[in-house]
Amino acid sequence: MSSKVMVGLEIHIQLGGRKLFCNCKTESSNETGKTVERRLIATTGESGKYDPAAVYEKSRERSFKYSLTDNSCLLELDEEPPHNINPEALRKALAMSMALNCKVVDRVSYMRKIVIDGSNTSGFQRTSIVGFNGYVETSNGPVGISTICLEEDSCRKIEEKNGVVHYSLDRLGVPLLEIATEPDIIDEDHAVETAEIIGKKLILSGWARKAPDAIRQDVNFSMGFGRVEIKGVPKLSTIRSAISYEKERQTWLAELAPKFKGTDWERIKFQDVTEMFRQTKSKVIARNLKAGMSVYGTVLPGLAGFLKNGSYKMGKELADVAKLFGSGGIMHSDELPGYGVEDELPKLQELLKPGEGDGYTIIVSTPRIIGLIEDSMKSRLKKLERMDLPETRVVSDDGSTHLLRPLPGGERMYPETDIQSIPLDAILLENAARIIPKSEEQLISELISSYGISKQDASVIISSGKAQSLKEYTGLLQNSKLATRIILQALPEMEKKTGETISETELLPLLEEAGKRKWDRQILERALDLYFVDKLPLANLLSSEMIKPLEGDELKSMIENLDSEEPVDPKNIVPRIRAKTNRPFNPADAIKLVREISQ
Amino acid sequence: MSSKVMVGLEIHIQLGGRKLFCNCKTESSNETGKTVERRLIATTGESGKYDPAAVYEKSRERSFKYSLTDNSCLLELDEEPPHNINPEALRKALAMSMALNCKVVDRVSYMRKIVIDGSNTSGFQRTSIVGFNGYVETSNGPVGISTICLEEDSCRKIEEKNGVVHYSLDRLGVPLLEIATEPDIIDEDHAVETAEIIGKKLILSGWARKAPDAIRQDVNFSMGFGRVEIKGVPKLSTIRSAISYEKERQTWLAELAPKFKGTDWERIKFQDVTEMFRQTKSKVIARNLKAGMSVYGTVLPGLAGFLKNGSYKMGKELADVAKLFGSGGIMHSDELPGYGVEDELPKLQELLKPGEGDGYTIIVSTPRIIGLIEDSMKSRLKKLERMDLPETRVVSDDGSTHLLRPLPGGERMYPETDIQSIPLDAILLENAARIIPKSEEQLISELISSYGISKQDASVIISSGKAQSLKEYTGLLQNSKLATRIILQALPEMEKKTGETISETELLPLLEEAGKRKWDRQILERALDLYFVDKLPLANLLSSEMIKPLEGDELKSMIENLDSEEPVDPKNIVPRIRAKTNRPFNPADAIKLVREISQ
Amino acid sequence: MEFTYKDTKMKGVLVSISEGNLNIKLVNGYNLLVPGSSISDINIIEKIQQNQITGETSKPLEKGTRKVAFIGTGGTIASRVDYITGAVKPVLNPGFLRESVSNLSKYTLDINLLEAVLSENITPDDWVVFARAVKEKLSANDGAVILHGTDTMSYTASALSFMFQSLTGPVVFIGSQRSSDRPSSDAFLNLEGGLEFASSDLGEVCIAMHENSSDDRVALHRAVRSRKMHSSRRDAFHSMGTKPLGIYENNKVTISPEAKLRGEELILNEKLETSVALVYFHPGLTAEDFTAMTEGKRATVIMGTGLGHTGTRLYPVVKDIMDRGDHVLMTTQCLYGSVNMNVYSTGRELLRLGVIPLSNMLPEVAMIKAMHVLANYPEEDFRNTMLSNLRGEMLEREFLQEDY
Amino acid sequence: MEFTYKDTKMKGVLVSISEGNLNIKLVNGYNLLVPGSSISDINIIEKIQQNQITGETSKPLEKGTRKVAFIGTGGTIASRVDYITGAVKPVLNPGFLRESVSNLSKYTLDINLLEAVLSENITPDDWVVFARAVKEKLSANDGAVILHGTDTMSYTASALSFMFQSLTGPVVFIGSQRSSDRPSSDAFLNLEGGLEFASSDLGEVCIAMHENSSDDRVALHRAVRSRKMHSSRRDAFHSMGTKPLGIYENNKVTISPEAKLRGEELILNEKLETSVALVYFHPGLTAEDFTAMTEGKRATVIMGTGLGHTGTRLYPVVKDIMDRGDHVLMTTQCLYGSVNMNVYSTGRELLRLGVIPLSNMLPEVAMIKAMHVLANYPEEDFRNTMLSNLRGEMLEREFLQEDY
Repeated sequence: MSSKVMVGLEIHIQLGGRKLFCNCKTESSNETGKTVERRLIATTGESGKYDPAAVYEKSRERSFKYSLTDNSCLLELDEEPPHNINPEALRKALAMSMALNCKVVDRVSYMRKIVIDGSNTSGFQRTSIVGFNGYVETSNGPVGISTICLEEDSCRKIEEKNGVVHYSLDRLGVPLLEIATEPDIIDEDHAVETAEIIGKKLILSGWARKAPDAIRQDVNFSMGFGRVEIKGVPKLSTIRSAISYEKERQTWLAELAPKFKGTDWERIKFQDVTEMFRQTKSKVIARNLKAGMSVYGTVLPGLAGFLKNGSYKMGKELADVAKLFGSGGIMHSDELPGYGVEDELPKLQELLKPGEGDGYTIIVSTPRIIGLIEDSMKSRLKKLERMDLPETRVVSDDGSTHLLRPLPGGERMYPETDIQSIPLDAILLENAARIIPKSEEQLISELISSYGISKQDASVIISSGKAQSLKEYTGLLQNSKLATRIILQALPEMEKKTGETISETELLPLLEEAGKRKWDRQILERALDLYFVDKLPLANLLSSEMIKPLEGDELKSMIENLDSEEPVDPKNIVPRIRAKTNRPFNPADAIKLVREISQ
Repeated sequence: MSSKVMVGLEIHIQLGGRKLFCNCKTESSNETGKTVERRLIATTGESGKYDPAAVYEKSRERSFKYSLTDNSCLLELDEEPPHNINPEALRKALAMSMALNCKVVDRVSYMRKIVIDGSNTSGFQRTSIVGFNGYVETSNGPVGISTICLEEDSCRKIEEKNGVVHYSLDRLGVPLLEIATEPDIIDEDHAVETAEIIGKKLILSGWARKAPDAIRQDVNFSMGFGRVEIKGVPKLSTIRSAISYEKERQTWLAELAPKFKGTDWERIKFQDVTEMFRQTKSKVIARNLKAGMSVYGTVLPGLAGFLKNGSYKMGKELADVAKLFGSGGIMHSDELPGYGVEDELPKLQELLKPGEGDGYTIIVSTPRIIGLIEDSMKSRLKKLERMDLPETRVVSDDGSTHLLRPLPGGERMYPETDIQSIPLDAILLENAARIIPKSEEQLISELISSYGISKQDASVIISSGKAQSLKEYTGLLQNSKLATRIILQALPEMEKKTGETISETELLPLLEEAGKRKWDRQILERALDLYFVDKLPLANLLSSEMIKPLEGDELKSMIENLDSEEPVDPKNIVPRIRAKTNRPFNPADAIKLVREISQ
Repeated sequence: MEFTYKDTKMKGVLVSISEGNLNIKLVNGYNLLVPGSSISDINIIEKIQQNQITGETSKPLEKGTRKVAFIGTGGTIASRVDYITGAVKPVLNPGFLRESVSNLSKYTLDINLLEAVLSENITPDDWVVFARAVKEKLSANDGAVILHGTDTMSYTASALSFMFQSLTGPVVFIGSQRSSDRPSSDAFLNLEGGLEFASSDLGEVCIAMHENSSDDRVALHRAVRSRKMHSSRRDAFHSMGTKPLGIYENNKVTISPEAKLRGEELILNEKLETSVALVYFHPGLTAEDFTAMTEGKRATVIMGTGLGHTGTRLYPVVKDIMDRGDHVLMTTQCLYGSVNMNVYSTGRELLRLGVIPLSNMLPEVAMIKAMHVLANYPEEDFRNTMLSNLRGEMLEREFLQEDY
Repeated sequence: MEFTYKDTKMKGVLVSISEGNLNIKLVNGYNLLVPGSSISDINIIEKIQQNQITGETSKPLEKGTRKVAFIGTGGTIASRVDYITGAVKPVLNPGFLRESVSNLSKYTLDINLLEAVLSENITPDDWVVFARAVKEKLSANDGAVILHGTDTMSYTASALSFMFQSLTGPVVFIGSQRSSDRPSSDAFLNLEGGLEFASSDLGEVCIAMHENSSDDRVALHRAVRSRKMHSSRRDAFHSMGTKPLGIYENNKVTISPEAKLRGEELILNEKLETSVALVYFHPGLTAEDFTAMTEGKRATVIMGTGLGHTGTRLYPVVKDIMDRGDHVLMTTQCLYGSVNMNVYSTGRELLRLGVIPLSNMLPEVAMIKAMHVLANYPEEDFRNTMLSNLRGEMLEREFLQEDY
C-alpha cells in the first residue's frame, strides 16, 4: 500500500518591527514580574464540530500561566480586541507573495485557528491567506507555493510543571509569514534545496527578526498512510534527518501492521503495582515514589519483540503517549531487566501474566492520569494497526520525531470577527510591489556601489542576512568600512568569546555613541570588548579611561619615558606600549613618533 | 505675688456606640496592616495669627504615621468631609448638660481646634459647646460647670521614633464629652470630691465606653502665675498628687525667680564635646555615640545648686525641654560625677569654664536638633525668670508633671465649615430630657424591681458601671440571677485568672449561645473558663464534650459504676464524680440519685 | 463547490454572499472573500444543509440536586459568530454549557430563554419583562441566574434590585466579555461561579464576573454598587468604593456578612416612572442645554462635579424644575466618593434650592432608583425615600481602597 | 463686647450676623451662634477693625533662581474660610506659601492672580482667559503653575493642552482637595511638587496632585489623560489607563520618557467652537431626549456603553445629524478601555452611519478636542484630526493595570 514519498514544507518567518495587531515592539522582552493564569475550553468551530486536536488537548486538562513582558499589552492578554493590522507587515507579506510568484487575494480576511495548548491566550491564532498558487524553481522543476499566510506568532514556552504550562507573552503577536509549499518535493535533498531557495529570499529581504528562532520550518510528510506534520524543524540539516527518520518509521510500522490484526488491545489494563517497588533499586522509580507517585503495570498483547528490537520501536510509540500526559516514559519488557528494575520482575510477571508473544510495561504516574494514558495507548495502537498515521509530530535535535497531538482539521478555523476584511486596493499593491526583495546579484552590486566594499564582503553580508545591519551601522558610524569590519569580524569574534548572540538592542546604542564620538576602529573594538565581554554598563564605559585613546603629547611622553628606560625603535615600540597601558593607541602614530624622536 | 490656689477640672468621657461624624463603631480596633504617612502645617486661625502651640509643634518637624483599623474609614484619614452628627451622641451630651444643671445652646456649631501634634489627621479637633453655666454641689459649696463640649477624640499614640509619631486611628472620632468646671476647686481633696461627683453621674449613665481609658481628667491649676493645664490624669488619686506636685513646683520656682534676675541666659551655647567622650565609661553615652549621635555641653549660668538640690529641680525643667526634642534627657553639674561620667569632667570644665555659681550640662543629640534645644532652653529660662508659667503639662504615674507644650490660645479655634450648625429644637431637647441619667438611689431601686436582685448587688453593679451590662446579659440569658452572678463573680474571677480585661465584644456571642442553649450556671461558668482562660474558639467550645452536662442515665450509670467500685454515699459522691470527669453536673441531682440507689 | 479564482482551481463551501463578495470556506479551513465577478468555472458538487453547518448535537443536560432558574436575555455570554455579517450576534444556546461548565452536574437548570435583546437595546420595558420572568421562576428554584450582555447589565440588575422589595433567593446576573465561542471565554468560569452564588443563601440581586484577569476568581457585586469600568477586560465590573459581596474561588463561595439573606416572601413592585433625566454636567453645558434635557422630566439626576456642584448658570433652571414640582438630585461624576454639599458655598446654595444630595449613590443607580420611587411611593415621601438606603445603594462607610 | 445669654454673662467678639443669628467668638475661642433675641445687656467694649481679624502680615516672597509663572484662578488650593456663610470660598492669597512650601526659596514667582472663579463656574470663555495669561507669562519664565479648583481642573487643563500647539515650558495645574487653611491640606505638597515639575524640561499641560493618601508623592498627570475619580480623596486624580507622566518624591522629580519636551515656539490657537454636546447614553434615553440634546450642535460626543454602543433607537437621529453635516463621536462610559466598533454588529452599523470611534479617548477630552478641532481645522479634516493623536489623548498601548 506504500506509495511514493511526498514532502511539503511550511516555512515560518517572524517579521521584525511592531506586532501584527497592536503597537508593541517585536523585540525586547523584559518580564514585568506579573503573571496571569488561564484555562482554555474547546469550543466548536463554524461547522459546529469539535476539532480533534482541541478535543485531545482538552483531555489533558492543563492550565496556563503567562508572564507579562514590556512588549505585550492588553491584546496579548486577550483583554481587548485587535487593533488595526500593522500595515508594514501586510505590505511585506504582499511583497513576498509577489516575489514567490503568487496570486494575491482580493480581500485579506482573518480567521481564528483554534489552538488550545495555551500558546495563544485567546485560544486561537489569527491567520489570513495573503497569497496563493505561486512557485519556486528548483533543480527538480518548480515546487508550488500553495499559500502564503500572515499570522500572529504564538507564546514562547518557558516550562511545563505539574499540569501548568508557563509561557512568556513576548513572542505572541509577532507577525509571522507562513509559506506553504505543495507536496511537490520528492526527497530529502530536494527538501533542503527548496528550503534554501525560499530561505534565501527571506534573508535577502532583511525583514526577518534578528533572533535565533526567527525562521522555523514544518515538514509535511506522506508515503501513502496519511499526512504527518513534523513541527518546529530549526535547521536545514534537521529537515533531512527528520524525513529519513519518518520514512524509516512508517516503513517498519507498515511491516508490523498486518501482524497486529486481531490483537485484543482491550487487554491493556494498568494495575497499581506500587507495593512491589517499595524496595526498588531503580533510582528513578524510588525518586518518583518519594514524590507520592505510583507505579502501574499492564500486559502489552502481542508486542513482545516489537517494543525495541532492531528497527522495531513500538515502545517508543507508546512512550510518546505517556510523555504527553506528563509521565517520564515507560519501561517495557524488551528492555527489562534494566534501569535497576530486576528483582521485581518475577512478581510482576506473576501478576500481569503475559502470554506467548505478549510484552508488558510499567509506568510511573498518578491515579488521575493513568486512566487517560490507558485510553490513549489503546486508541493509538488501534490506529497503528490500521496504519492510520496522520498526526502532528515534533522533531528532536537528532532528527527523530515524536507524537505531539492529532492533526488538526479544517474544523479548527472560523472567521475572526473582530477584524473587518481588508480590501487590497491598487495603491496597497503598488506600495508592496515597490519593496519586492531584490535578487542576490542585485543586492550585491548595490552594496558594492553604496558602501564601497568588496564583492566578497558584500556576498557574505547578504547571505548572513546582515545587509540591513550594514545600512544601519553605516548610518550610525558614518563609516561603511568600519561597519563592515564590525559585522564580519568584531561581532563574530565577540560571539565566540562570550558564547552568546549579540543583540542589536544592546549594540545599537553603543554604535550611536561611537558615531557621535567618531571612534576609530581600535577604540570601537576595545569598547565592544568592554561592553560585551566585561559587561561594563554603557554609561560607565563612556566615562572609562580604557577607551580614551593615547595620543598626541601623552603618547609622546609615554614613548620618551620608554626611551629613557631603554632606547625605543620602530620595531619594538608597539609591544612595549601595549605592555604599559590598556588604552588604545594608533600603532602608526607611535612608530612615527619613534622615528621623530630617533632623529 | 503668689495667691490662693485655684483648680479647675476638665473631665473627658468617651461615649460608646458609633463615632461622632461617621458610621464607624467606637469599639474593636483590628489594624488592617495599611498605614498612611502625613505631615501637618501650622496655619493661621480665624484672626489670622498663628497659635503658639501650633508654632511650637511646627518647630519640631515631625511626621506622622497612621495605622488604619477596622473601625476607621475615609473620614478618620481626613479623606472625606464629616458625615452628619451622630444623633445618639448629641442626645447624650444634651442630657448630661441637663443633669449637670447647664444651660443648653440654641445652635450647636462646630469649631476646629488646631492640634498639630498629629493626634488628629485633619490637624484639628472638631468640638462644640453644648451646655454651659451649670454646677454640681460639693461639700465646699457649688462648683461651677463652665462648659460641656461634645468633641471628637484624638488618635491613640503607639510610639514615637526618629521624628515619626505612630498613631492608631481606632480612637480618632470617638464622641468625647468634655465637662469643664470653673476654677472653683480649692484644694486636692476638693478636686477629688468634685471629680468623683461628676464621675458618678457618668458611670450611672452607662454611656461611657467600657474601656480602661474611657474617662480621662485634665487639671487646670493656678496659684497666681498663670494657668497650667495638666493633661491626661487617669485616676482620682493622681489628681491629688498632681496638684500637690504642681503646688510645690510653683512655690520653689517663685523662690528662685528673683535670684535669676539679670542672668545672661545667652551664655547658654552648646558646643560639640563628642571627642572627649570617645572612651567614656558611661554606657548610655557610649551607646548613643555608637548610634551616630554627638555629645554637646554648655555652661548654665547661675544655676549651680539649683539644678537638683533639695526642692530645687531646675535640671528637670531643662531636661523636659530636651526630651521634647527626642533627647533622653540631660546630665548636669549638680549630679555629676555620676552616670559613669567622671574622667571627662576636668576637660569639660576647662572647655566650658563655668564661673562662680554657674552650672553646666551635657546632652546627647544631633547637630540638627541641638540648635532647637538651645533656643528652647533659653526661652524657657527667660519665662521662668519672670514667672510666666502658663503651659500644658502632662502627668506621670507618680503624680509628677512635665512640660508638654505651650498653652494653646483661642487663636487655635475657627469654625468647622463642613458641618452646618444644628438648631436644638424642642423635640431634640425633649428626647434628651427623657434620658437624663437617674440618681443612684433611683437606679438601685429600679434594678431591684426589674431584676429581683438584692440592694447590695444592685449598688455594686451600679457603682461599677455595669447596669447596662446587667440589662444586656439578662436579655441574652433570660435569667437575671445568672446575669448578676456573671457580673459580680464569674467575670471578676476570670479577670483575676487571666490578668486581662474581659472584652464585651468577645463575651456577648458566648452569652448569646448560652441563652439559646439554656445553659445553667455550671455549664456557663465552665464555658467561660474554657473560653477566656483556655482560649478555646467559640465554635470548638460549642461542640466540646466538656460543656455537655452529665445527667440522667449517664449520670446514673456513672454513680452505679462508682458504687460498684466502692459504695457511694451522699457525702462523698460529688468529689468522687469530679475525680472521674471534667464534665459539669448538678451536685443536687447526683446526691438525689445516690439516695435512690442506696434505697 | 469547485471554482477557479485567479487561474487557480479551488474547492470549498459557500458560506454566505454579502455586498457582492462570496465568502467561501476552503478545504484547508480558511475563508476566502472573493468578488463574485472574479471567479469562474463554478461547479456545485453538493448542497450542505444549513443545520449541518451550524447545528450542535444536543444531549439533554444532567439533573443535579440544586435547582436554579436559568434565564437568558442575550448578550456576549450567549452569543456566537454571525456568519452573515461576520460579527458576533446574540444567539442563546445553553447546550454549550454541558462541556464547559465544570460544576453543572450539581444543578438542575430550569431554563427560560427570553427573546434575545442586545444589551444596548434594553429599555426599562425590558426590565419589567425580566423581573416577571424571575418572579415566575424563583419560587420553584433555589435562585436564578440571568444571562445578560455586559453593556447595560448594571442598569438592569439595579432596576431589578429596586423592583424586588424582597427576594426568596439570589438573583445573579452573569455576563462575559469574551464570547463563548472562544476557547478563552470568561463565560465558563463566570457561569460556574454564578451557579454557586445562585444556590447560596443570598437574597439580593447581584452580578457575577471575573475578579481579575486570571481564570481563578469570580467576584459577586451588589447590583446597585456595580459598574462596568472597562470596555473589554474580563474584570470590567467593579464594586464601586467597596469590596465585592462574595468571591468564588477553588470551587468555594465566600459571602460577606454584609450580604442580605433570602427572605420569606417575594415582593415585586414592577411600576416604573421612566421620565427621569441623567445629566452629565460639564463646563460647556449651558442653561439652555440643561433646560432641553430636563423638560418634562419628573426627576433629574445631575452628575455634578466633585462634591456635587454645577455652575451657577444652571440655578434658575433648577429653581424652575422645583417650582413645577419636579425633583433634582445630585450625584458626582467622579463616580467614587460622596457628594457633600455642605463644604462649599455653591453646594449650600443648591441645597437651599431643594436639590437632594445622594451621598455616594452611583449616578446611574440614582436614576433607576428615582424611576422606581416615583412610581411606587407617595410623592411626599420622594425625598426621604431617595435618601434612605433601600438596597445597599449607599455605602455607610468608605475605606481607603487602592484600586479605585 | 460683653453680653448676657441665658442668664450667663459672656465676653466675646461679634464676628458676623446671619439669618438673625449672632456669631460671637468667645474668649475661649469657641464661636457661639445665638439668636439676636436671646441675648441682652450688650456692652460694646471695643471695635476691632475688619483687617485686624482677617489680615495676614505680608512679608515679601524670597527670590530664587528658578522663574515660574504663578497664575491664580481660584479653587480650594487658594481658598479660605468665609466667615459670613461659614463655608469655604475662593480667596487667593499666595502669602500662605511662604511658611508652608519648603522649596519656595529656589523660586522667583511671577504672580498673576486672575479674578477668582469657582471651578464649577468655569466655562470655555474662561479657558481662553487662562490660556492668554499663560501665553503672556511663559516667555519670561521657565514654566507656569496654575492654581485651579479640582472640580473642573481636568477640563481646563485639557482645553489648554489642545489650544497650545507648542509650548516653551511646562504648564502645571495644581489643585488641592483640602483647603490650605487646614494643617492637613494637600496644597503644600502639591505646590512643592508642582513648582519642581514647572521648572523641568517638559513641554506639556499637566496636573500635579497627590499620588496617594500619604504626603510623600506628587503625581504629574498628562492633562488629556487625567480625570477626577474621587470627590474627596487627595489622590482623586488619575492618569486614566496609564501611569503618571512624572513623580515628585524625596525632593526629586522623575519624568517619564514618554513626556513631550519643551519646544522652541509657543503657539496658541485659542479659537473654540463651543456647540458640542456630551451625551451620556443609558437605557432610559429616548430618541426624543437625544434629539433635544443634540439639536443645533456641531458635534455630539456619545458616552456609549461598553465598546461604543447605543440603542438602535438612536440611529435615525444619528443619521439626521450626519445628514445635516454635523458629527457624532463615540467614546465609552466605562472610562477605561477603548471603543472598538468592529466587534459587535451594532457597532458596525454605527460605523456605517459615519460615527467616529475615538479609541480610548476620555469622553470629556473628546468633547474639548472637538471644540478645538471644529474651530481650528478645515471641516474636511475633522474626522482625521479627531482620529489623530494630537496631544497624547489616546493611548497607543494599554497595559494590565491593577488600580483602574
